[in-house]
Amino acid sequence: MSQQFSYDIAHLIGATVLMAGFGLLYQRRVFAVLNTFAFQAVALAAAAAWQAHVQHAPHLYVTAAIALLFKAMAVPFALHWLIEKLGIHRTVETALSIGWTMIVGVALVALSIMLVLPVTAAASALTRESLALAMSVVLLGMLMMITRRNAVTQVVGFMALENGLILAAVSAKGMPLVVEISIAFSVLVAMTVFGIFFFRIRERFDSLDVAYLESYRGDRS
Amino acid sequence: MLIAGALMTLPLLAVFAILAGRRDFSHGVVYAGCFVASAALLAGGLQYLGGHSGAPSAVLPLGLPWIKAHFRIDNLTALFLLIINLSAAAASAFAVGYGGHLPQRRRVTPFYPIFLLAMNLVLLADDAFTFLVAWECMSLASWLMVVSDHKDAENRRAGTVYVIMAVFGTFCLLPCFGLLAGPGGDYTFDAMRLRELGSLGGFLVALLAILGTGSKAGLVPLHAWLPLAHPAAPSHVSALMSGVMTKVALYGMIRILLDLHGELSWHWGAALMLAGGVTAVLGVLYAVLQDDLKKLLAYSTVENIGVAIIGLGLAIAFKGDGQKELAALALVASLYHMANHSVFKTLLFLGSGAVIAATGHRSLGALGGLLNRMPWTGAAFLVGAAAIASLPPLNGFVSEWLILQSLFKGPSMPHWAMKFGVPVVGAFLALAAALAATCFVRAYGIAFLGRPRSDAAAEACDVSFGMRASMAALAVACVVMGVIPVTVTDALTHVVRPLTGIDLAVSADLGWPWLSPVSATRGAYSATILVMFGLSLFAVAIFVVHRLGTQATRRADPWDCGHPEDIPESQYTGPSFAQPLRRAFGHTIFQARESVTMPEPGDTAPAKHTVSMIDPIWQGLYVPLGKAVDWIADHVNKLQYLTVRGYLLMMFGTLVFMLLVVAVRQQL
Amino acid sequence: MSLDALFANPLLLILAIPLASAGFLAVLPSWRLASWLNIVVSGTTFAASLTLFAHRPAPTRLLFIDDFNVYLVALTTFVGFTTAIFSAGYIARESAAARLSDLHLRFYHSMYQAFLFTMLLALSANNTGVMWVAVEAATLTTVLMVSLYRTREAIEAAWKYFILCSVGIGLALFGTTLVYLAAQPVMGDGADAMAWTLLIGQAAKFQPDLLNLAFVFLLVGYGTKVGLAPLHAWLPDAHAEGPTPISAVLSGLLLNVALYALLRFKMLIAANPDTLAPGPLMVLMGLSSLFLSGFMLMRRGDIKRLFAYSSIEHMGVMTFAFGMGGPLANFAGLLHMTMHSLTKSGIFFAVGAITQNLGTKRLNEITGLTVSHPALGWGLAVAVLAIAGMPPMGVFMSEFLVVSSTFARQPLLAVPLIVGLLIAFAALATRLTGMLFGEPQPAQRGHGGRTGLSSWLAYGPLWLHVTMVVVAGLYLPAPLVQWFETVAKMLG
Amino acid sequence: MNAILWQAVQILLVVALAPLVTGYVRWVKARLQGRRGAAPWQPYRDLYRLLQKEAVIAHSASWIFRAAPYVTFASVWLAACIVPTFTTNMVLAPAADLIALVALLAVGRFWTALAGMDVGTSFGGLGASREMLIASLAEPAMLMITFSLSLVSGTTAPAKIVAFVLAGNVGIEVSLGLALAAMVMVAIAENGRIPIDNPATHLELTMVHEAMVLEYSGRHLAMVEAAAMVRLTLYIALIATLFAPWGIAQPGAGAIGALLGLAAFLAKTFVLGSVLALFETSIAKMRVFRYADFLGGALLLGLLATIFLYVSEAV
Repeated sequence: MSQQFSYDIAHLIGATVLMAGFGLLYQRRVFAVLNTFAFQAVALAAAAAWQAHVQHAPHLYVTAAIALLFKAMAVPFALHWLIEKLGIHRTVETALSIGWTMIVGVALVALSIMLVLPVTAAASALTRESLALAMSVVLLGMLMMITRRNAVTQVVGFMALENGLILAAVSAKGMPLVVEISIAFSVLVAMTVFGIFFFRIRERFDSLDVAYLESYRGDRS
Repeated sequence: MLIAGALMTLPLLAVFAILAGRRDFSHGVVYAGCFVASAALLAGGLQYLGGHSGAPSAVLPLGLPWIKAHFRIDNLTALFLLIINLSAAAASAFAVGYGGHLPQRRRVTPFYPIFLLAMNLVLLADDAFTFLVAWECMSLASWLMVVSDHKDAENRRAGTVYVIMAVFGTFCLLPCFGLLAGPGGDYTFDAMRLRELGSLGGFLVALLAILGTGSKAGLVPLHAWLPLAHPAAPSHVSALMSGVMTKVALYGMIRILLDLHGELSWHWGAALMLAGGVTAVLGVLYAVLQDDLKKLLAYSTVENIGVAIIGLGLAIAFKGDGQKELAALALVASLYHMANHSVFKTLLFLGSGAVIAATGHRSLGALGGLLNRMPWTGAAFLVGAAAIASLPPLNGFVSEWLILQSLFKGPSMPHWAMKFGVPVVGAFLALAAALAATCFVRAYGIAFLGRPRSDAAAEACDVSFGMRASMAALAVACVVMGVIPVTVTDALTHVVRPLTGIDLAVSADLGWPWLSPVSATRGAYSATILVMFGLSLFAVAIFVVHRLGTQATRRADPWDCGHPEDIPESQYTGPSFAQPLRRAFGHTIFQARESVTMPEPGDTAPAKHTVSMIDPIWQGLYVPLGKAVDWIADHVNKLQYLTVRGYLLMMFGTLVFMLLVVAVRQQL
Repeated sequence: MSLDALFANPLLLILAIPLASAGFLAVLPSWRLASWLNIVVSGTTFAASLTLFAHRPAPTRLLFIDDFNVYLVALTTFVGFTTAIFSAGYIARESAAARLSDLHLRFYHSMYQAFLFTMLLALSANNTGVMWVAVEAATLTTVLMVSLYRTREAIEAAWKYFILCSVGIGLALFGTTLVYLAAQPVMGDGADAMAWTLLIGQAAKFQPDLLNLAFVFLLVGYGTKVGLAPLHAWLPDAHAEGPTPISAVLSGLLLNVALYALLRFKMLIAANPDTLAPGPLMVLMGLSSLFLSGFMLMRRGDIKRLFAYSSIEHMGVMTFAFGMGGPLANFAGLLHMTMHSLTKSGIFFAVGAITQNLGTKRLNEITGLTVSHPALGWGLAVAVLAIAGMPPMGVFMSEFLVVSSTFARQPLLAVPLIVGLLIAFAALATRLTGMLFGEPQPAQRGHGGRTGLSSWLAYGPLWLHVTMVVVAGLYLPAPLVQWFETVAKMLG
Repeated sequence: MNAILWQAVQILLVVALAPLVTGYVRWVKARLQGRRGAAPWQPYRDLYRLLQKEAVIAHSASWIFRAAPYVTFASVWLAACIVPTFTTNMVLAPAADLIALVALLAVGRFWTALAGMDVGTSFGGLGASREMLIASLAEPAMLMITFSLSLVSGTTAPAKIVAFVLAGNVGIEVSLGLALAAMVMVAIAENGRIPIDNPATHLELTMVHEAMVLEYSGRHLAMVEAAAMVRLTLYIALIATLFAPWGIAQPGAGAIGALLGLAAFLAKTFVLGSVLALFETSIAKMRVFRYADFLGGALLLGLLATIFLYVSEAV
């Protein structure tokens, strides 16, 4: 197939991931957030798989698999279970109104495109486009962590951020496997650590709202 | 080499002091060792003051690896070695009898040798790094001795203010040397002498040098720490801090401004001169109103530093104007005053130490009548007081005379700033000298004369031989330096020659005993002849009186206008003595206010007279500064208490900001 | 790999020892034995690292040693060793006070070695990816140690630490990817495009715009771990709430490692002529850290937070120095890294002893140390004066170089630097006076003084570090100077 | 040779003339107040009588109390020997210039003040404190006068100034006038005359100098009185020499010149003495705390004198 075609597909999938990122910002209910996140992970898996196909880099299939199984299924289920078990109330508490969040998100996308534009020579168009998309996803993930109050939504924001990272990694031509492994590794550990945390927090508090944790905030002198 | 050996022994003494501090004899041993070492350094200074060319230097593989540590002894260094180690030797000898009995002696003895070592190294250093290391060690060692009596919160506060001001000084000298060394970073003094500073560079170097060394010397308004810190230390240390460390600071000022700095414009001379004048007057005004003997001495140090700096400023102004001869004269005068002040201020602080040792009191209000009980200390202190009051034939007057002589030539400069500035500074200087006399009449009269104001003072008896001997030696030095001034000025001309490039004729066309700088027609002064003449007149007077009149003498109660009061409280006290001056000067400068509360008629309670004064510089400069810092700190401190989201927001903001920066710079 | 390979390459040995012992200590039941074993193992690691000076192994795909990391490796293993010694005494007290269960202690020792391993890996990695993994792993291990005490404050600190550093590390990964993207067209696909030894040679040909972009992400990412304001928030709490030996290695080593990573990338940027100068951004971060910590120091009531903020201050000074660049400033920055980690870990040894002796972390409850515990008090005095930049200690030398050289080049930049340093010093001096002098506290809550072995364990490392810092301030050994100078050149 | 001779004459002259000058001023004052008054040579008798009386010393007094009168007298005498009165050709004249003169007088004051505080009575302290206040303003004023004179004549040595003025290099100058005014005010203050102090009073609250020496008696008192008399003569001579040097013999002028100079000096002295007496009788003493204003005025006049020189230079 032609270079152009493969590029369009990659672009399309990348755009889907980004849209999912916006979707995360848009949701008002925690479960919906989880579903959107799962969708984003699926799209990510697709992107990885497509890159594997295009670059003839079989190891990227592993990444795709990880993304699909772990992020698209395991994590959402785990969080789902946590919410059920700990009886977290189901609405997203926003620090910044959804409308504004969207506007800021758009601005961030514009910024990342502006940043990537000068990158022309040598770097293939493929890299450039997906780079812009990946950076936008990263920034949107961070934006979500900032503008959402629940611990769960923060975790999801963090994951979305990492999705952006993976998107960048997979679209980087021939980047060694070590990186994907490390990401999977880190995400895994991240989850376990979160789990431990929630567990401890459960011991102490009835809610997962971070605000409870921050009641002390160090050194009151 | 004598000097090297002496410097080696000092740190060993410190180690010994730490190890053997528990044994009481150890303190005596350490101070004796310090005495020997400083005597050796004194000899070394004498040996090199000859003024023969080719100053000996040494390089040790220490400090900055590619610079190493350079040491050098030129005439200036040799002179200050002399000044410093004379007082240091006296103070150490005094401390042999004194330092062992202090309550916190173990917190003083180990740092004392380090202090001496550091001060000497500052003089010997020939590169910026070594200089600053020694400079800062000097501050730290003295700081630790200031807080040695640490249970007293006042001392702790004094120590904190002191060390912060000291570091402020260092942080002024650091960039100053940075500019002198240039971006290449060649920190040796030789390289600095060769460097061409631009106009801005020259300006900054001069400014920073004056701030840095001035803050250590006690130049108003950077003097705030001095009257707090100097009295807080034990007296033999106060003596060194006031008498010696301030001279080290002035050495630094001379070294940078007149030696390292290529050419300095006369403006700086004018500025220094005015600053010195203000410092002198303010310092002595503070001093004359103090009731604490050591605080009084510390403030008088501020005054004398001001006087010395007037001379220095004049020298710089003349030099900038190309009038080398007058520059040399002013510089000689300034150096002479530094030497004098280190001698008599050390003497006076040691005297105060003796008083404290004998009575346990520092406040004038608890002293009195000590001359009859401590004749040696009293006599020595009297010499010191007369010298610092710049009375002939003692040394204080010689330097004042020289400074006035060079000041009177100031209007010969073409700049109107000098033409008008010089008379004003002259008035300041004269006022300062006269007030100094008042200040020490008051101090001596109330502490040593009259009747004792406390039992401790009544039972006081004179101190041990060593302490008396060291004070006596300094008193003799005051007299000698006053009576044969020409010998001293001859030595000083060696020092001045390389700095001003001219050989000053201090006794022009009149010969040895006549001090008549530049030319005899300017006016001359010969302490030698005055002393002989005056002594003979004194003898004649006594002889005649005893021949014509009766010798009969009777001891009786004081007459006191017919109604003598036998309670010592009826005497004039410090505050009452200062009252006229307080009304004349203090009302505006210190907002001194007096309030009298009279009891109701029939009420037997005593009437109360209270005086309130505020320190204008502390209130006007330091307090607002502290408030500003506190305000900022309070607001910055809120960042400690944000939520995790808040911190994430800060991160995110930083990231976006930097991305924007990159985006913008890429577009450009 | 086979054993002879291990001994052929000391680097492998240095990495293998902590890794293996991490596993072994995890299963060792007796914490007492574990604490001693911990000392022995760290000691052998240190000894092994010394062999690097003798002969330098050739760089492999994964690991390499050059002038820059050789002394950092040695420093890390050394401080790791002394901290292990201190920790033995500290742990004994803690379990005596029943603040830590045996299980926790076992976990603690194993994590300690794992932490050392990750840091050594990060330092010696010849691959940007591996380095990133190592730093991430270091974060995770320390998170677990910070939360060791399970108190509410500890958990909040760990939570803060984890969230902020994970985000930061994520950004750092993005930066790493960007660098790979910049290199890939030149170096071709695969691991070559991530090997320092190969990258540095070709850096001139890389895609400059991508490098610029990458550096921003790396600065924010690794900068978070360095603790530069305003990314610093995790640092004070993590230092304050974890066990004190961990605070010592956090301040003394982990921050250095993060800064090392940042500087490696700066070398690439510096080697490429077309990139925007990274200096201004670093200078900006440095100054902001300096000022923030300077004012924060004035308001601290908790001794461990106090010195945590002082770490931020010094990281700011280093970043400033490297941002200024040039042989003098870079030399100063490298020297400052070394001196700071020695001094600051020493200070935390003292702090640990103080908190245990007096049973409090509140500054206003710590007074008269020179009276009640002379050895401890004076040791603390020297260490704090050193960290405040007083001669004849080593930090003074580096601050002297930074300030003077900066002022000679950019007077306007030096002014805020000086003001910041002065404010920080004023705050520290005030606190120090309060701690050393005045009436000592009646030792009712704490264990009071120490005697015999326990005092050696507690004060020995402190005085060792203090002595080294004083000596270094007066005399720097020639090889160290030579390494610094070569690295300073590479940093541009 | 002459120089030594004239110096010897000067030494004797000042000490011999001093009591007469004081007595003369008192006599004129008495006359102006309509009293007959004591004869001008009365002070000689007083001094001699005091010498015959035994000296009473308080128990608490130290050796300073006994030494002070002699030191004071010697220092004032020494100062007086150096001011050229009838000739500038004196061997010791160069040993001290005006600055040194001011300092020599300060020595006397220093000791007197200490002696005043030595016994430990309230009056002694009161006197010393006020005396030092006056001095701390009068001395700077005196130095500023010296400054302006040295600016005019380029020297601080009185002999040289006289020579310079006699050579006719100076016309009438504003600054010299100001300097003279300042000088007179200083002289009044330093000699404790009305309006600053009243030499005749023993009313406690107003006295300054008398309060310091209240405890003295016998030969010590005689010394103190003598010192005061010599100081008055000295100041009169100083004003006469610096501001009206006419008639003073220069080096080279022989015995005749010297005698003429002597006559001129005597004339000037008695004129000035009469003026002083007239001045004192015509005004009232001022309050203690207005001294500062009075002498501050003198100081400012001295400063103005120097500043005005530039104006006269400029034109």
